[in-house]
Amino acid sequence: MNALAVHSLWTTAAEPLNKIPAPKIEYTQLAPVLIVVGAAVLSVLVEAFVPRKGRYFSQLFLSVAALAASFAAVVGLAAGGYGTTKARIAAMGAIAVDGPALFLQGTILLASIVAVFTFAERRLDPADHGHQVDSFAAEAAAVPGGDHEKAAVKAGFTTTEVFPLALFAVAGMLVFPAANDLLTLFIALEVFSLPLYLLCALARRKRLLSQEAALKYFLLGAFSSAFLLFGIALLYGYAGSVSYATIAGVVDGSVSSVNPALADTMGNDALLLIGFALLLMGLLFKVGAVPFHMWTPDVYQGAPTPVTGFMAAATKVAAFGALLRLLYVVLPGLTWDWRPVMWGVAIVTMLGGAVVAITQTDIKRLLAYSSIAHAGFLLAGVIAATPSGISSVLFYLGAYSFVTIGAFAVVTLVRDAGGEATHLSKWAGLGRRSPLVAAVFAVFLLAFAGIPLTSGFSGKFAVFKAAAEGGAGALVVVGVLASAIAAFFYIRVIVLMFFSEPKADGPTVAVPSVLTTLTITTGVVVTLLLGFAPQYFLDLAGQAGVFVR
Amino acid sequence: MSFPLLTATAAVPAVGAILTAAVPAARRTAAKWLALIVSLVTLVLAGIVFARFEPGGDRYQLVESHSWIRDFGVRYELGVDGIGVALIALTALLIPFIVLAGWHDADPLETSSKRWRPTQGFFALILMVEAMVILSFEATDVFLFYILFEAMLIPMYFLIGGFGDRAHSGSDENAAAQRSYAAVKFLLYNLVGGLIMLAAVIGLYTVAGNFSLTEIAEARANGSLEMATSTERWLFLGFFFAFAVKAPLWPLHTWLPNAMGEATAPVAVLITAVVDKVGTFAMLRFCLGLFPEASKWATPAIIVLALISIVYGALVAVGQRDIKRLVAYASISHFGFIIMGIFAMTTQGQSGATLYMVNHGISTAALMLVAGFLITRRGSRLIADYGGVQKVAPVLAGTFLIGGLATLSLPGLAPFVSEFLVLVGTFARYPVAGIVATTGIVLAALYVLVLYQRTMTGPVKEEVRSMPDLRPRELAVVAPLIAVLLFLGVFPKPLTDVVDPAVRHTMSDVQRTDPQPEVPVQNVEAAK
Amino acid sequence: MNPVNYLYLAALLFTIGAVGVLIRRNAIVVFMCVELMLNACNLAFVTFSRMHGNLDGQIVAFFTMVVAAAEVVVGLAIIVSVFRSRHSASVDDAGLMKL
Amino acid sequence: MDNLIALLIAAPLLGAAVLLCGGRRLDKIGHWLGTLLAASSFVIGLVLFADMLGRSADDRAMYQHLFSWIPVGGFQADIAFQLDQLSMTFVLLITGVGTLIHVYSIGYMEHDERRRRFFGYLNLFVAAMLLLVLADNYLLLYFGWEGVGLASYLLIGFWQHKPSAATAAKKAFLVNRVGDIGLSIAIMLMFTTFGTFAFGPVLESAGETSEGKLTAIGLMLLLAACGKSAQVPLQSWLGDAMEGPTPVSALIHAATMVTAGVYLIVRSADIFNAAPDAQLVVTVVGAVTLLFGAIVGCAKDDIKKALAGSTMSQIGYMILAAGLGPIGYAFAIMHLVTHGFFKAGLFLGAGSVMHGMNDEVDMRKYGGLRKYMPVTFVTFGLGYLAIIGFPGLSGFFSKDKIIEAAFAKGGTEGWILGAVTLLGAAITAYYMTRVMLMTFFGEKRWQPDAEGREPHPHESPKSMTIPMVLLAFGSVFAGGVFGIGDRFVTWLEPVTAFEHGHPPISAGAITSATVAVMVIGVGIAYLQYGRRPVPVVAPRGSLLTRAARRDLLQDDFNHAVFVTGGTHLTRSLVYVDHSLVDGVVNGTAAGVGGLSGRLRKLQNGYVRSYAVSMFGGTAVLIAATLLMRAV
Repeated sequence: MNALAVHSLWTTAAEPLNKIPAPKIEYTQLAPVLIVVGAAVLSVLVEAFVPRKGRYFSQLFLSVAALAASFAAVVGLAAGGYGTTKARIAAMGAIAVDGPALFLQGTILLASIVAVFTFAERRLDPADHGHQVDSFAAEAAAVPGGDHEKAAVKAGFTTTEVFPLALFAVAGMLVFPAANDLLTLFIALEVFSLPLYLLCALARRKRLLSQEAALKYFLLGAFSSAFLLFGIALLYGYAGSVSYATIAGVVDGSVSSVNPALADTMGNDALLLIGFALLLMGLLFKVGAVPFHMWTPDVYQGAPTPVTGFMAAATKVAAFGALLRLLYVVLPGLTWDWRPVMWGVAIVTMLGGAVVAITQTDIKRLLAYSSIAHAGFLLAGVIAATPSGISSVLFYLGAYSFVTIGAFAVVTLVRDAGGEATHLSKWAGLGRRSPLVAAVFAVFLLAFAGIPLTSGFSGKFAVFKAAAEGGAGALVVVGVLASAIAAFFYIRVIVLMFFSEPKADGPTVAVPSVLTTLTITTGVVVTLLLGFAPQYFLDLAGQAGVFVR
Repeated sequence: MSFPLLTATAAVPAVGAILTAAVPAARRTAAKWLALIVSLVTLVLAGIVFARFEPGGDRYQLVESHSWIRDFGVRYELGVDGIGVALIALTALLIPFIVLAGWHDADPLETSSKRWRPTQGFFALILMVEAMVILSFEATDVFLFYILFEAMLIPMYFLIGGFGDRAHSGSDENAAAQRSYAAVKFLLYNLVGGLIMLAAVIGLYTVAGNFSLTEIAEARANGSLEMATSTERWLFLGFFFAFAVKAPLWPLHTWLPNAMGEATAPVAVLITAVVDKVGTFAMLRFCLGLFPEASKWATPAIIVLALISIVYGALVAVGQRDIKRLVAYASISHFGFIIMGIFAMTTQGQSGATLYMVNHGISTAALMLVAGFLITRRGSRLIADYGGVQKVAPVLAGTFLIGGLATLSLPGLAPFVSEFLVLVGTFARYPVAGIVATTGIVLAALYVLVLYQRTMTGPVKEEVRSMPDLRPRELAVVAPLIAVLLFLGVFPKPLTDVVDPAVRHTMSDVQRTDPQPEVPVQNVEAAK
Repeated sequence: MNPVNYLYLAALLFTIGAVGVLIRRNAIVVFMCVELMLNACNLAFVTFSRMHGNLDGQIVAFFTMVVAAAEVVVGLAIIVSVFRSRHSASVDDAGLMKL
Repeated sequence: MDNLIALLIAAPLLGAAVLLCGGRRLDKIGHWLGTLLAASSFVIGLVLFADMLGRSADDRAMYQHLFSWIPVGGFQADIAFQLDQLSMTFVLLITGVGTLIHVYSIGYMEHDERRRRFFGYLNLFVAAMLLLVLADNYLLLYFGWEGVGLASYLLIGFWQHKPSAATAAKKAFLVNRVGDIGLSIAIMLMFTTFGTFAFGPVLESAGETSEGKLTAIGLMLLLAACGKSAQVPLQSWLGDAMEGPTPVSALIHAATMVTAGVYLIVRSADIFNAAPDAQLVVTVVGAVTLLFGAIVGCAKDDIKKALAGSTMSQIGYMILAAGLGPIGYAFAIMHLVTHGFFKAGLFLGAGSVMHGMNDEVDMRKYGGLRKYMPVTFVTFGLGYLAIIGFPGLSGFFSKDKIIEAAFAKGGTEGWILGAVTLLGAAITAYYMTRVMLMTFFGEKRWQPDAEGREPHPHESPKSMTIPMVLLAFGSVFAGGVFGIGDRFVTWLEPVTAFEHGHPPISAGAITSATVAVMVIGVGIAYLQYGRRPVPVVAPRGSLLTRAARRDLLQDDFNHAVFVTGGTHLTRSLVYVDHSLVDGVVNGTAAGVGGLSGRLRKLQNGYVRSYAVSMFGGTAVLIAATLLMRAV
């Protein structure tokens, strides 16, 4: 909602109501978001009215259908040229419909669809009291291990609320990279964060960890979003507006909305720079960049694995989208200020993530740290500050999200009595016991490591290439070193799976239903496809590489 | 367009690998035969390549070129020059013997589960490596080459770590640990090298804008592509580092003894005789082809390192207790010769180096495979555990000796030709280096003969008393290799004819000409 | 009176909130401190909008309140469930996952 | 006719191939096959010889070009042969003596189950040796050079179950390799200097380059010669080489292979002629070795080792002669041939003695054998007279000429060299007489060996005695045939450009001096070993004697310096490789791991510390941003 509209509404309050100009909303161009939000609302109603028996299927159907429809809408828009020639600002300046937005929305939607599949997986755990169970608590509110929970399990309750929550989160994520004013940015952030906090708390097994993860995520998330908000406030104070366009104008001096009388405080760069720093911090937190990464390992470990996969993939995409837009649309005039800072962040993130990962013993934490390192690589692409930089980051995000979801989906399969066997020692000799699963996971690990002929390599190459062209050669060298370190721990897992003898009490590999199978297959296919023949997708990302102003 | 011969040569083993891997667990013998047949078909194709290649023709022949990744300026470009042809032939020639020699190396132990199919995996991986190596010899696109250069590490890694030598000292766990250590060491060394090369590859792109070897070379030749001296040197170092790890050049060599020691003999041969050749090949084609000036700038240092490799490798080989590690260090010494020959920048040196790659491959294969047969019989890699084998298994001992004599490059066997060419080529430009390198001749004799004496001669040890002589399968592996060694030893012409023009091209890349003799003798023919 | 003082106040409040987050153990209190930070932001917005003479800031303030409310809902839900299962609302007790 | 040359080599090569690959089924006929092929090679040699005699002296050289061996750029090596008078001499010697020794071996190796392989190796040797002398360029010569080295290695170590044999074989090969460095460097020098290494062009244009270069080449060739011909300082292997079966010692380590060094130098005459310094070094090496070998020969009680010392010394004569230039080349070769006859004869005699004495080699355990094995005694005796230069026998002619030439060198050098050669002659007479007396005269000294088998000395079978007899003929008459009327010199002249040396004193005087010193030597030996009984256990002896028994400590020196030192070097390098080169890498890895462990501690699980890091991070972020603007 645009501020000026409200302003006019405010000032003309005395006038008869029919004078109020209705804000102009381009529904078709906002369709992707609207569909998902609508579906989310609808599925809340489903929770309310559909009897418990039918909920699971109706929810699953509804979410998948909505996401698919929304994806279709995105494709339609892109085909309609909104990604390139007809790119525009919609919803009275609140939301941008352009290449990056559509590309990222598409990625997010696809990732969400496969993620939702893993949400709905009900074959992995043995049936409990004759009820098939998924990875979510029977009743989140019940005390872990309490009688109430037992009763709930006995009754076969399941937390189908995860579907509306996921949908809301997706909606927020769709808006986040498309947000074209700071207010929308903030709202979108909260809209996708809050459901995620809740989703983290809903694990069926190891509920204490799950709740702790949720608590940490929530507190730190709120903390960071407060910083972000204050940053917004300062920028508003600097530019007198929250819309990207205006701020950008003020920054490079083309627009001057500054009241001369107040020149001493208004429009002075301290506000701008501090505000920018705070805003950046908020986004870097979501991205999981050092030193704002501390939440990542704990939350990734504690959250239900399907949720972890969803978060790791979709959140990163959304957050990087927002970061790109902020840096390229709002603050191009500030490039010389933010580049050095980002250099520092990128370097510590790449190295920090890689180094700490070496000594991890839990597969989920390992992947968490690897995601941190990857955030660093992505930052290297962001820093390039060139169109090719944008498109390379877009491509990397696309490639990375599928590898991540696939990897976490595999993690859900390896189980022992206590649920998922996430401790690395348990993975010893997996390659002997079930070569296929191990091989698939190895593919994902190699992709993470950036071995050629996997999507990971294409992405890394694209990003580093962009960085080098953008004059960040040194960053490439650091990145290369970091990937060398990172290679070590991915390889460690492979060694464990293939070269060490299986333990007698080792975990078993559950045979998943078609849903998870579909997720993993998609992951592998995309990984190899982007590895062998990435050209088409590079073209997509290349076309999508221009922000609308 | 014509039949894509080069692609086929690489595709056959690749497809074969997939098929082999798909063979059901119970039918592992079928998998073996399939692998063998595929490798033979590949050999035939390689033969056709060799035949179709005209030494007098263009520099790169049988060229194929398709668009691949436009955004990275990457094309699927294949083409072979004489050097490539020779090395493809070597690879295709060795793989069948490796398969045959490893016939029983991957038979599953009874402890393993139904789904576990090591045999299929073993041969599939070997074929996969063959495919990648062959393709990397054909690639004329730097990026394509780089991708294969890196990707081939993965199957090699599984071959080393997954199928260790069953003849190990100490407990199984201990052996497994050592094996995975060797595998990880192999992978990390080469991966680090590769990643540093990646930085250089990206750098090359930012400078040149594409990856086509031919285009870049042209552009550099006609001056349309200027490269700042420092840039060129950095890029050269990036590339060279990766190749020097792979080759391996002192002091980046320590992964090789571990890898060759822990892997089964056929895999060890695969490492040193086939995969490592990609490194030296790449020095010749990419370092010299892309960065002639930098190559010349770096030559003195590299010659010194090569010399160190030669002497150091040989001396350390003398001190080894483990047969396979000894061969590994011998190879390090030989790679020193190859690299020295390449950077001597003379026709003799570089032709010698190329021949050396081929001959070293064959001779090491002969020696190592026989050593493997020996080791599987006795179940130990320690030299001290043998003695007097020659009395109980004369054929085995004889073939072993011939392999050893080839390793010490005795005239009449192929390696002599290449080694002498390298020496002459080096001597012509760097006399001192040439003279120092000749000490390698003595040291080689030392480690080979000491090895032979300790294992084969003397009174017969109790443990080896009941040792059977070579079986027909094993003889079928060794005999042809020895035949090839002898043939190339007295009649290397077919090979030199193919290699010479390619070398001349390389020489023109670096704008070097052979030093002329001070008293040129015209009437060489007249003397006859 | 110069509105800039309100900005200083806002900054002060924000800092107090932030420090509170860092030093207090009780999850509820920590959370309240976050709320305090949000409200500090609101004050800043309102002040700025007064200085700029446009209403965007005030609009944002309204949105912020809504968001804060939503956060309370979610936050309290989580904190309460944690409290139930651990009988403690101290954030320092939630240390199962580390290293 | 020229195309027969290849056949010379092909015949024995075929033999080697068939015998070594043939397997057990050839055990019955293997030795006959081998002998036949060697003989056939000899016949071909004779045919070519006849053909050669039929032509005028100047165009006797024949060439055969088979195919191009290593054609790379300017580097052209061919498989091509050159058969001139020099080569022909060797061909006849090699195939002739070779055939005889094949025959001898049939009897000598009768009880060895690996006889087939033995003949295979012998054939291999003959082929390689022929290649060596027939090559028309240095690289091909190198081929043959290494080939004979290999054959020698295989044959010395033929009884591989004896560690001593295996070690001796290895030692021989290694020491020869050191010499090979010389040969290969020489070839490289030729290539860089002349752009080729074929005999013709190189030797023709030898004069066109600087003397320094030629001296270098010459010295490198000398190094090679020292290795092959067991000249100081590379002589140490020859003594140990006696571990091989006696026929091997006779053929390879007396008659043919060890003389390859002489061939190399004579073949490269034009180079040496233009490099006087090199020539001087050659003569010095020859002189030193001839004394060295002689002294060693005096002290050894092992009959074969004594003969080995003598071989060394005799080759010293040849090298010395070759060093004298045109005045010496022909005599070097002549002595080489006569030596080929009588030394081979002596070795076969020794072999026959051992054959009769349960392979006992210690002369102190012989004595009075003349009645037990008359044929051996006579043939050995003739060989003995020949080698000590008894007037009229072959040794007399060849050695006397060398001594003359040595004096003819002129100046003090001439006197010194002459004196040395005379002294050598005296010592030769001494130690050979010693051998003779200890073996065939005096009372019998043998006793039961370890298994308590009393040796029953007996004459050897015909297959062994016939070759001995034939060689004895050679050692008696060869000298006269060659020497009288300078036949041999004129025969070789087209190749080695002969010129008459003019010694400061008359030839007659020198001859009488030679005879005189010979008589002295014999006399002393008789006084020591003929008059009084020979102790079975060797007396401690003088310092010199003890040193001489240990090859004048040269071996100990090698062992101390190269073997021990080398072992330490390799050990330390292995350590370095493991802990330093590898350690650096592993250290880095460990370092990163440690860092990781430390950083990991930061992730302490407390929300508030996470918040602190975020807060601090933000502060840094703000500071950095402001700073960037400030600077």
